[in-house]
Amino acid sequence: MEELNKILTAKDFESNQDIRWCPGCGDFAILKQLQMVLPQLGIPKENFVMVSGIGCSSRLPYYMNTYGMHTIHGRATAIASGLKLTRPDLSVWIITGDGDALSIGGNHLIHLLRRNIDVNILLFNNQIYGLTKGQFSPTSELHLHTKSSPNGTQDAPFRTLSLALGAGATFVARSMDREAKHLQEVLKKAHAHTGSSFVEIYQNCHIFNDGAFDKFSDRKVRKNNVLFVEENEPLIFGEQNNLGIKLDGYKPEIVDLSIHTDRSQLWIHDSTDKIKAQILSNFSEMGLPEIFGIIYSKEGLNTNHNKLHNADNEHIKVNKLLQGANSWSV
Amino acid sequence: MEELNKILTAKDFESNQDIRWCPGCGDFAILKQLQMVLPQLGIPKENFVMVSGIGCSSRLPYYMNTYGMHTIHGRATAIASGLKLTRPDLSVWIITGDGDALSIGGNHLIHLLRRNIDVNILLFNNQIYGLTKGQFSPTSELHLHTKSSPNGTQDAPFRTLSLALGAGATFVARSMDREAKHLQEVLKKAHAHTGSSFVEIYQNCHIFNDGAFDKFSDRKVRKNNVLFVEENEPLIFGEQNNLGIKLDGYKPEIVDLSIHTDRSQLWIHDSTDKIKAQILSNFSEMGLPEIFGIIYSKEGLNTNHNKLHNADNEHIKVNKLLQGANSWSV
Amino acid sequence: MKEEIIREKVVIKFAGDSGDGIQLTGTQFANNTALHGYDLVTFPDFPAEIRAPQGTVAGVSGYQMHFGSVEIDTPGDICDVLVVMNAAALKNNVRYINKHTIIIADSSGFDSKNLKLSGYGIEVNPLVDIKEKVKEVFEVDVTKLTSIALEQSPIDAKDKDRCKNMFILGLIFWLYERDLDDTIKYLQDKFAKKEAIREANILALQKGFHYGEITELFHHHYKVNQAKLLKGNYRSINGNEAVSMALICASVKAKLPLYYGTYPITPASDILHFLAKKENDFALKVFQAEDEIAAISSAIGASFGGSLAVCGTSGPGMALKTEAIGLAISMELPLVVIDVQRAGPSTGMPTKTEQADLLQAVYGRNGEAPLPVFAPATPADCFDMTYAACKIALEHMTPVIILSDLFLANGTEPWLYPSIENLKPIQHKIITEVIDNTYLPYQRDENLVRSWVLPGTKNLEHRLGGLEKQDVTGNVSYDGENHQEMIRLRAAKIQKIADFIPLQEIDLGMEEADIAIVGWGSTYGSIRTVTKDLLAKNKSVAHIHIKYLFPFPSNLGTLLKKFKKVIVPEINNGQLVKLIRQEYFIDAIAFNQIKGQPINSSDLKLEIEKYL
Amino acid sequence: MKEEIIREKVVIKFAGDSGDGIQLTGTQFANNTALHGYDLVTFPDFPAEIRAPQGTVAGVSGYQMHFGSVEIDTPGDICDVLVVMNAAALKNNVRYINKHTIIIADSSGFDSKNLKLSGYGIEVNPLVDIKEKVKEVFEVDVTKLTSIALEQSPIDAKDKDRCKNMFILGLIFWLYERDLDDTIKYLQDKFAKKEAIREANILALQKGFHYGEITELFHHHYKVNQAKLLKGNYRSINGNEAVSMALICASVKAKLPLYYGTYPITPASDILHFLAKKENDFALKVFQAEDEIAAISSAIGASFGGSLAVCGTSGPGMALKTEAIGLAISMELPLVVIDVQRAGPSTGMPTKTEQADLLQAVYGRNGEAPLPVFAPATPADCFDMTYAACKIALEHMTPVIILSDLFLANGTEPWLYPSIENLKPIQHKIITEVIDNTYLPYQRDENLVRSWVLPGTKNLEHRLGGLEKQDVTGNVSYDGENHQEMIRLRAAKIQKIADFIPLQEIDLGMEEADIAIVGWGSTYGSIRTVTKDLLAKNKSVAHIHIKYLFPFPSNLGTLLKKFKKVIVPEINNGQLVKLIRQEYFIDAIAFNQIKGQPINSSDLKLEIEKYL
Ligand SMILES: Cc1ncc(C[n+]2csc(CCOP(=O)(O)OP(=O)(O)O)c2C)c(N)n1
Ligand SMILES: Cc1ncc(C[n+]2csc(CCOP(=O)(O)OP(=O)(O)O)c2C)c(N)n1
Ligand code: SF4
Ligand code: SF4
Ligand SMILES: [Mg+2]
Ligand SMILES: [Mg+2]
Repeated sequence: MEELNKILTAKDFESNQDIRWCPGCGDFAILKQLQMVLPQLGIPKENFVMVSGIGCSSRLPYYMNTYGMHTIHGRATAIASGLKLTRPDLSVWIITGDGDALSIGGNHLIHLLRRNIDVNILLFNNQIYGLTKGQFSPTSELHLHTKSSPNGTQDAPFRTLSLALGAGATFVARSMDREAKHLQEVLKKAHAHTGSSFVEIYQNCHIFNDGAFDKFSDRKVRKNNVLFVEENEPLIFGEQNNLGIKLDGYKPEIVDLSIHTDRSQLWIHDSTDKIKAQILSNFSEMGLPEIFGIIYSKEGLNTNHNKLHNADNEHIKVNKLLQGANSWSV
Repeated sequence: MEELNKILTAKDFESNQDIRWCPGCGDFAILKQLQMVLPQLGIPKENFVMVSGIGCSSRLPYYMNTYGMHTIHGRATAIASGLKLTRPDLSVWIITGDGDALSIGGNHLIHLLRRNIDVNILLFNNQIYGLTKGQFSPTSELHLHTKSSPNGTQDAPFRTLSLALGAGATFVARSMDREAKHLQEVLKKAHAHTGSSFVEIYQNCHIFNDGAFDKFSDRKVRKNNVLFVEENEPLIFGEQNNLGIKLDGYKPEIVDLSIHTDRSQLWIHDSTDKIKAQILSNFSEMGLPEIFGIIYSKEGLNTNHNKLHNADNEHIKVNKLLQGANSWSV
Repeated sequence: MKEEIIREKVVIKFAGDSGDGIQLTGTQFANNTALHGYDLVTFPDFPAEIRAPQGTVAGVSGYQMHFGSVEIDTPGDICDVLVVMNAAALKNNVRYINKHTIIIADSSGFDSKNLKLSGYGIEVNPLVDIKEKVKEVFEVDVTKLTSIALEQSPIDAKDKDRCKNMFILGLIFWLYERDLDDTIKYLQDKFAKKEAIREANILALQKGFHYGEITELFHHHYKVNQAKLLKGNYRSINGNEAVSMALICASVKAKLPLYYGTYPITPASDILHFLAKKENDFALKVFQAEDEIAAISSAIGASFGGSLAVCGTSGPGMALKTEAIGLAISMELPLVVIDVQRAGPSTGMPTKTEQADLLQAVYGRNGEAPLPVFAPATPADCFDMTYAACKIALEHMTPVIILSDLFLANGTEPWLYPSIENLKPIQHKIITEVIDNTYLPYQRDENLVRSWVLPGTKNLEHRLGGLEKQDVTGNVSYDGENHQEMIRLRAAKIQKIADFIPLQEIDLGMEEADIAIVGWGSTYGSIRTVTKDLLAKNKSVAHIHIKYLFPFPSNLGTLLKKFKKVIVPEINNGQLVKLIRQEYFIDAIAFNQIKGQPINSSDLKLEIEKYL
Repeated sequence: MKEEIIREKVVIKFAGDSGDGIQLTGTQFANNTALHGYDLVTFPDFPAEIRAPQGTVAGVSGYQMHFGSVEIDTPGDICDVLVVMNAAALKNNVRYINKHTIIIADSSGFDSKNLKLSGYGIEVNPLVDIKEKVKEVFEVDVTKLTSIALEQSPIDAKDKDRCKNMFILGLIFWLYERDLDDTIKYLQDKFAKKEAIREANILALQKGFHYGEITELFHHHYKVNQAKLLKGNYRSINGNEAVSMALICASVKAKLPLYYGTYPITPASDILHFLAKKENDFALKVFQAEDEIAAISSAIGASFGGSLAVCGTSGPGMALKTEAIGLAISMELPLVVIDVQRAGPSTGMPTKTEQADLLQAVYGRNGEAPLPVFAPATPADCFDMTYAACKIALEHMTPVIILSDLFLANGTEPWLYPSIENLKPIQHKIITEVIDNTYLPYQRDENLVRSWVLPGTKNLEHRLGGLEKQDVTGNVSYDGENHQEMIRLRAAKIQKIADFIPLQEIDLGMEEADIAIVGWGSTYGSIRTVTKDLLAKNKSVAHIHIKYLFPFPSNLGTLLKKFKKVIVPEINNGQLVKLIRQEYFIDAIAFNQIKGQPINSSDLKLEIEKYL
């Protein structure tokens, strides 16, 4: 009994399996933040389930001392759907990669988002296939040279957040392996949201795609390349937070705050505004900084129908069913 | 030889198979418009290929006297991709339904749009599974009662155009079975666009989902519910074209033109503007009229690599390949 | 009063445009037949197209029924009475008639328009040409007679025309000495709110009946005595209904929620439709997924969560599920996979029956991935075998495949239905605690079955996966010896199930007969009919029907070896026959007929006689 | 100068951390061995994880090689020389040593840190304990010796440490009397732009060699005489390279563009990597699809368009392709499907070998869907069998499945490579016109093969689909008789291919021996070794290796019946044995070893001897 009142810590969420990621892999940091956050959610440990597909990232459930399923490539989203629909009492976390979720698993992902089933999706995006040793993925930047694209890729990558919004996602966010605090906050908000919470996490694979995110993490340049949105706060970035974003009609523009000191006309972040969210998801295409944080969050239809076993007069009902409308006796 | 110079007519595109759609099905009208348009494209008949999956709509290739493949459920997009990548000289048309393209085939569709392979996708959207006799589809309106949803559906449908834009489509349009002229125009523009042209065609299934589109086709009400966008023209609709749309910042608003006669501030349609396209694709969600026409059209990366068989010194190359770098003799 | 002829059994078929309400007419006559205590088997056959062009052969819808005072096993090969509403219907059914057949034709369906559409052409009059091929042809201008009958009715011409089928039904009721009460009651309910339509239909029905009485047309009518069925409560049922009800019963009995994840496909969709209607009555979740892969994947998730998880499909969908089935085998989770087979390969003929997915079910997975495969023999048997599949899945922690087919799914027969109390108990493997809280997911009981721990259970957190597992602990292992042992264990666990299924019995005939006719699935009726005929002629034959196809019943080999010859009729190119040859080293002979229909009994009989 | 010992053949294995450059060391020694005209077989085995934690058993990477003056068939069961860079490497390989083994160990890899990580624990010194199990243990502090050797070098300590493998390689080169020239040349190319690194590596290599010369450690070194290989031009090749080159050759020979649609999966990905590099040199399109279903679907599209269409994958991906394979069978389009098998079921052990997808390949589809299934026996044979598969696919208008496996894919052997001119011609079925322009897509030639008309061909417009087709015309047909006939034709067409494949020959031994050891795929080497041994002992055995698994060679049945006993060793639970039993009614016996590795020859020999 005193078990129950025992306060959970990150330690409680560490499994006894030794971790098989490459030393230095960004996955370690994400695992750590997850182990930090879950104990803070006030949910009994046994009610967490981690569901993953196949990939380096998808190995994560083995390292969490919770219930978990390490399934088949691309299907974690579909498997988690069946689990959550029948067990709404559980806190279900989908652990997936850019290949797992967006290549082979793309269809299940967009349908999960459309149905808005109440699960949390953590997409470890390293823009590469790690486990299979370095082929390009649907999020690999154009012209990336990989084992399977010796001359550079030829196809435009998915803009993950735009795709999620297009599919009807009700919670869309982005964070990064290196941003411990930010990642923790995002994970908590994802959990708090009822409905499918889609979180893209940039993760460095230093073996097959090292430095893919340096422009967002490298101290020297990052401040000009990333913009962290905060609810009800103006969009500001830059070396000394000297740059802001304002909307000219529907067109975002950079304003130099050292010149235009009046911040009142800056874009104030409102994560419930779908159109604004869509504009934000296009930022990188428009040569604007990459957006991190909760880009969109709005409660939608909740498709979890608690179907607890109602035993009352079931036998009568089933016998009536068996008899049907036109029975006869001999 | 005079064969060659013979001008093609719709008749030339009719196959000898008798058509097996329900009398009155919207598919007939679409087939007819297609047979009208293809002869006008100045392409030899033998260079057209219709590729379909499975569904009532997917029967269309049998009725076209062109090359055609009636394949398996959901895979027409993937099959057509392989065909076009190896035969860029062909004009490839994908014929698919809302179940075929968006349910089982959703992943291949979004990847085709991402890759922007130069094919035309005609999605016959009747918001129902016709061939399997009336189950709901991913585009069925919420709460629709069908054989598989006796209590009404519980999931939000895909907003097809938003999904296509989110996937990175470079040409996104909508038309309707009843709009012969409009449909013809859209088909021509789809053909003219290099890259994947995505055309959603509302199609009435009067057996299992009759009247799904009455609000857009019924003479009495349609004018207030549909808005046909024309390049460089203001957004106007309504009984006597008395209503217009203007943008208040990024928020579309209806203006009553009988009061505000100044049309200069109306939204002028620019199909190359991605943000505007995304706003248009959300119209119905915002209680604004449904958009028909070319919503977005912009040339993107062209991923067709003409790989004609280059026979020159192939034998030398292949023999060098066979020998490799470290050969030895015994 | 016409002369009365006594018949032991009768095959009657209604055929007409899919618009003619043939299926309704058929079901009404079938229900009435059942209620009168006859034994019967029905076989509706729908056109491939939703609404194929009126009057064309492609648009013909049929409802065949075989009933009698004796046991009935098949819908019958040849019609005693064939009712055709138009020329196309006749053309489509000539292969089911012979010189004993009586044809009742709606002459208005043979006008030049219909003759053209049917492909006969206007030069010929098929009703005349057919005469010497059959016993009698009765031409009745049903259209005209119906419209006359309904002169007074306020409803419009189109609706009046729709009453034709009731006129015909009335006529046939008279022919077989039935009364109209049930059908009238049915019409009253169906059109409760539409008085005019209701009255018109009832009137047409009655007029048809009277027409039989008064007309000079028929020289006599037919009497069939009641069948001596086992005492008890009956209803008529088709295979898809039986499957659906068995799933609900198993879930109630096991006290586990039922989860049905599926994607629509002919001929399995009706299971989805049936269960969707019951979602509010039971602890039941129905999920129409985006495809078959998502359907089975979601079911695996539901199974991990503690539901009786089921997914149903047909051939093409089955092909898509193979990878996920492998995962369920590796995770050793309970799962029921229903394959309502149809004619392949590929899309094939979705509205025709076949039993060619057997080897796919037994072998069609990557790696060594054994699982039990069961197959029902009749529509009602779909209930028993589905219930058995659920029981084995839950008690042995394994996916199970059920092979039904289109003929079983749509065909009906009287069913001595059970009550939930009388069904075998189901003991699932769920545990909620272990000694000193160290849970070993792959520790096995005496039947090599592991336990089932549901998320939410305190202290028993564990992970399952598709990678090879260390014996007992379930931790990931790449050790070669362990891998070999796990493959052995997974196989042995499935083999052990042979101890929990009934021994193979002989259906008809005696052990040590010269010939054993060995079948599986929906060929049951045809084989039984043939065996009866031959036994009646004192031929030394027996009928053995295998419902448990993997693992086989433990006595099957010894049993089969007692016969001089083993002949295996299948609606495929020889699949069960391969399993028997390789498993028991018996030189079994295949008889294959693959025409999208039940095997024709007379053809089968000829074949067997070759070996007698 | 040390004493020289002559050996006929040697098994040597390098093992260490995946970071230690073991694979490079191995390949260098293998290339050198090949260039010196020995016969050899190599078998790299990678750890499951990309970079498993340093020093752990999970992180051990190995490269085993068997070479000699006589024909070499397997990588060998037991090592004559085992080189271990750390404790984990030793632990991971104890099962490959016996009292004849010499172990060369980098003592610095046995410090307490490594002992802990390896799981031995710091209490024990495995190098001591192992001594009585083997012939000799040589401890060399490679780390220290290398750093001393490179004292002068400007590169940093980490890079110096990376040169360890070259030191070891040099040492082994000395042990087997090799020269360093090729490797030095290789290093010069590899590090052309990095002088310091280059020089350091070369220096380490030379120091290793000198260390062998000067040290008192080794009492002798070994000489192996050259092998008497057939005259001709050789290169070393692994199975995935052989497959890739065969595809290019077939496309060049058939004068058709090559299309390779795939999705990455171990161990098939290297085919993708190989072909992607060649995309600019040939009429070749490589497409990395979003999944395996898209991969094969796109290949079907490319095939319709006139390419030699190919898709490669492994078990789990194979499962996903089954539905689309059915479509290709129904459309009767040429297609080559490559399954590089790995250990299953489900995800199984992706880095271990197995041959358990045979029955899936032969039977794993809905409906009656037959196709040819071929399997190469050795890495080099992957070329011949892949080329044969392309030829059959194109000349008989059918999909063909090739069953390779991880062992073949990664293993290498010397290959007497052909020149394109000497390859069999390939006659595809493309036609561009027909008399009076009425094209009948399903009209067949004397071999029951239909013609291939490509879009763009004037006047021959036609549609293909997955619904059942009317014979000859290919129009959609639901007719039962036609369906049965089409199923017969599709099956007969595949059977006919038996007339176009070589008759089954006996690999070793004589007809009418007591025992035929019958294998397929990568068990070739193990069976051959065992058969040789037994024949040397005048035992009455023969080795028959089946490369054409469906349809079987037409003489296979009669051939097998000549033997008293047929024993079938497989790396699965008995799959080929089932096909033989059921097809030829021969009471064949299974021997199954499923440990993620080639069958152990000594185990197999023991088994065979039981029956002698
Ligand atoms: C059906 C199937 N196809 C292919 C594979 C091989 N495979 C395993 S993981 C993977 C991609 C992994 O990429 P991602 O999802 O981005 O995960 P990461 O390793 O980068 O974390 C692939 C192609 C598989 N296991 N199963
Ligand atoms: C693998 C597979 N799953 C399911 C089916 C059954 N099926 C055929 S068409 C169809 C859906 C058709 O809907 P849609 O694409 O909207 O076409 P429509 O008939 O409405 O034009 C389904 C579920 C199939 N043929 N193959
Ligand atoms: S390969 Fe990349 S993603 Fe995978 S574990 Fe190593 S670093 Fe991480
Ligand atoms: S069912 Fe609907 S979609 Fe299909 S043919 Fe009939 S009307 Fe058209
Ligand atoms: Mg990745
Ligand atoms: Mg539809």
